[in-house]
Amino acid sequence: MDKNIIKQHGLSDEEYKAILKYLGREPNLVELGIFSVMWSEHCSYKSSRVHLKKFPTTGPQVICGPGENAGIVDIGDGQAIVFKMESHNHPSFIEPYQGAATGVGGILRDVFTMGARPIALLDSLRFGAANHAKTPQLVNGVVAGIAGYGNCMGIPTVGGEVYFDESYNGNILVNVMCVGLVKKHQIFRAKASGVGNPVIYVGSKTGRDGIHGATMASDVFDEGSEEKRPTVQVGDPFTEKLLLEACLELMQSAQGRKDVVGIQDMGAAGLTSSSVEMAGRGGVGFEMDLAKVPLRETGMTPYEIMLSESQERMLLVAKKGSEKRIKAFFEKWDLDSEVIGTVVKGGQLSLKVGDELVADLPTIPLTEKAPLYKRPIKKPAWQEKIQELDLATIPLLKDWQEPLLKLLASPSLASKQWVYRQFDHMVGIDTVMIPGGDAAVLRLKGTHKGIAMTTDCNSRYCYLDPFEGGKMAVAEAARNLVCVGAKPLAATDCLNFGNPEKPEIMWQFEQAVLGIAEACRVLGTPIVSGNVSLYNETKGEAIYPTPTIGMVGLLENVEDHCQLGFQQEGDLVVLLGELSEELGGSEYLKVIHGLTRGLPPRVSLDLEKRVQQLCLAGIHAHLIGSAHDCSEGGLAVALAESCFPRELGVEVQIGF
Amino acid sequence: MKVNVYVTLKQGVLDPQGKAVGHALDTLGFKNVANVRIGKLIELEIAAKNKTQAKEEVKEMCEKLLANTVIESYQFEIE
Amino acid sequence: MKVNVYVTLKQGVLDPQGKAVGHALDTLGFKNVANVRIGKLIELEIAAKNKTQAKEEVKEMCEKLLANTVIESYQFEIE
Amino acid sequence: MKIGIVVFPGSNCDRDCFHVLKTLKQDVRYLWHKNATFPKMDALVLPGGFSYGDYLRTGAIARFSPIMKEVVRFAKGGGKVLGICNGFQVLTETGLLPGVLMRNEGLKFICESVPLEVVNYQTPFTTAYGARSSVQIPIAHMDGNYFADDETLRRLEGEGQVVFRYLNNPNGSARNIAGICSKKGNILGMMPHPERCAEDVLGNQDGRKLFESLIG
Repeated sequence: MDKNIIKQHGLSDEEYKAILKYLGREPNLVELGIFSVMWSEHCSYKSSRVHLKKFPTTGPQVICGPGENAGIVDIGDGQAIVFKMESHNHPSFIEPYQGAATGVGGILRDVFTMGARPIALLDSLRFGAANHAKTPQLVNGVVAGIAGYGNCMGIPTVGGEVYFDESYNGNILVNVMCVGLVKKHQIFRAKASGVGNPVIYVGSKTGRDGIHGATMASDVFDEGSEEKRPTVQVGDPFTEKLLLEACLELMQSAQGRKDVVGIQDMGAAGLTSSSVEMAGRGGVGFEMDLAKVPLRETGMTPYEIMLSESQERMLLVAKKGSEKRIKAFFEKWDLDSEVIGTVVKGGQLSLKVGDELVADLPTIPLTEKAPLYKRPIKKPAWQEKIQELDLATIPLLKDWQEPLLKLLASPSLASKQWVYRQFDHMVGIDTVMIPGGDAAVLRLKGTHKGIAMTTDCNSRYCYLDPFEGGKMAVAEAARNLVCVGAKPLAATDCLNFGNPEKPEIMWQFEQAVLGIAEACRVLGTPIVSGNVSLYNETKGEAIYPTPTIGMVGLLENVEDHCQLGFQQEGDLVVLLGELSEELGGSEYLKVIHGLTRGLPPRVSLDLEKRVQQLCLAGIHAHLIGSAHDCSEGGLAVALAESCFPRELGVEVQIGF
Repeated sequence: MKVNVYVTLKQGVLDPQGKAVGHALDTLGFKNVANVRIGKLIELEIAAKNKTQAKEEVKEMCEKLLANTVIESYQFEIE
Repeated sequence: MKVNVYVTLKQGVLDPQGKAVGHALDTLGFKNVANVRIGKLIELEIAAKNKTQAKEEVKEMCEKLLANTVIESYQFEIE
Repeated sequence: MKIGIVVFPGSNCDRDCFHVLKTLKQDVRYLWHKNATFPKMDALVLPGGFSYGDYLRTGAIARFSPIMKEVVRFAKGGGKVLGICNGFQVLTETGLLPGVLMRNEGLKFICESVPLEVVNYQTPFTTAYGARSSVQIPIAHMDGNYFADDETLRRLEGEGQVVFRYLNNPNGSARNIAGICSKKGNILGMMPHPERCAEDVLGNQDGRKLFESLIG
């Protein structure tokens, strides 16, 4: 195999040698393509897997942890919550509308492939500086894409966050989270089994969309990225709505539960990752005939069919003999469904076109035995320097009115109503607390319960101290859920970092993971799913480390939900927890003095837990009328934000 | 001068609208229709010294705003 | 036979999209542009015995589905 | 009361209307768009959503679903038909109600609760409001900009066919029209979503009275 074809596929020399060992021969182009996407950073997590093991992932409430398409948490009365977060950073920079839209489409499929009906979407967005030339066009495209897809699907987009910082000028972040609801006995897994069972392709036809989307996600952005425009994936929310309804009707029917053995969505690396992963999990092999795959374009090669990332497609393994019954569900919704292969003994994926064999690969080396790297780690030389902050050098302002107004008007802190007004956040008529509060709250029809959800991360803190920043992201997510009256249950994550081949970036990654792990342990919120997005870097400069945390909480009685705004005159305003002089990495320093320096606030997890428990108890005892966490902008901004909803004022004595 | 700009999706790019309209025409009994693609027609008037200068400007408008050159291509006529 | 259908808003019907595009072009520095109108270009292929029969069918398609004759007018070319 | 909710591919608010009518103890069922006929019904609901992805024009394709011939016959025969958001758009495409819903003036999708005036409280859908009153009902649409020629607008106003009006116009609709009914009053099309404010837990019940009027 020619040297630079291998390089073009993003495979290192050692990786290619390993392929030769596993195959016992040279791979052909189709096989090389399959190895390259399965061993890409995006699919194999080869640089991060060794660290992800440090997360706590179990607990009495956890039904399914990392490793499946989404995490599942038990909420009692035979119901469970399915949720996950995914990133679509690179495609959204190239084509903002379609990049963001297909990000929504992908995360929705990860949830309903497990049998759950998606009930909410959240989006965590990070753009460059508001006055950067490209920012307005990227913001309009991404917001319109999320609205276009989510609204058409009829899934409410109920929360999230939008930040602006020059660190993202060349590499925006689009993290999308989906939450679904399922009855515990209707959960489906992505595991194939039963030799002779049919492998069924359902959904849209296959085209040449986004070929190498998976490896592209692992590519560094540089000047050439404008030209290196792979055919970006284009989403069709209408077809996905049909796919959602058809799949749920099948999976929720008594016969369907017996017929369907395993199901997985075709995400990054399309037919390749879904077939290889399902077969690998079940310890079986797949024999597939690519001539049977429904195609949208003529003359597609096996290579293109296997690597295409056309959207709105699922792969299903069913019981032998149930093919007709299953096809009827998809015909009702005018969707393609074709038997394209069968489950076979052994662990080989063998691909044919008619009866010509075009690829024959072992599945285990593509999944479990994918390369695992312990990348070199080195604390950055500049870390100490940026942590230095001598408050004496910061001029003490005489007038505090002006800076507070400037903070409240700064792009990251200002109201995001202009964004979430474009999202249908009420369809489904479950949204009890609409966007704008600390967390979204949805009621669960037929029960008294409520589900709260939020996404959080302060990437400036993570840049200044990744360990404390990681702890803070988890603590803040839990705090937001508690402020609306919910008990935090479990978390998902989207770990957005720079180039893992640089020791400084791996140091940031390891420290953040350690911080997140410790906070999850102490606060009792295990990580049940997640995603890693690396190579977020432009011209050698990495973004701030951004480990976004998505968290879900439970309200036993949704009537106990708590608002952010002050309720009535005469109420007392109480500060729970300690106020210490921690200005490091604060919004004040950045917006008013243009400084990004100092150590971020230290979270004492034990104190955090007790403050949260006290706040939750106060809310449930109806002693607390409203609650709001102090985050960016500190106490002053938190007090201001609490005044807005009911246009009330507040008088505060600052003790010293 | 009157200008007509035609913005269409590039070949190979999925056209969900075209797919849906094609399906609808079929169910309405127009069985002999294929390959339906939906694009944009932008009509505008431009004051320019001569046709070549107008052509230059319209081209620049398409590149900068009227077409998303990642997934769309454009043509235009100047009367 | 290749068919191009042009669906445009009738005169006098408000065109918010045209207005917005006109405004955007202005802010980008194209000061000599006026009267921007946004319409649809529908491309399709039709198998018909001859041009007149094709014309008949395309006209019917426009009347029935492709244009909302309350606010839109249509033209088409058959190559 | 037997109420049928028509489900097109892409309808989203069918489940929401079903839930609200169930809480009002009604005999409600879904009617799949591919069925050319449906059992005897007292009223029909065309729900909100993105039928056929809103491709080409909102409601343009749904109008040709097999069930629509029967829906038109039912409506012309005096049967009560409620079209909400996308449902209103389908009713205008079929000609059961005049005018067109065009792209919002601001070109963006808008989802928020807006103040409306109940202009005609004598239709089968608004008797429970009892008087000319203002209510707060959510809207969620990209194409809610109602348009009709002046002659039609004059007729709608003159014949009392304007049922709901925006108090501060969010999308550019002519005469601030948010909802209109047919001459006989048995067909109502409205862009706001009454099913989104019909239960106490959601903190606003202004939409409940519309369903209470319907089931009479």
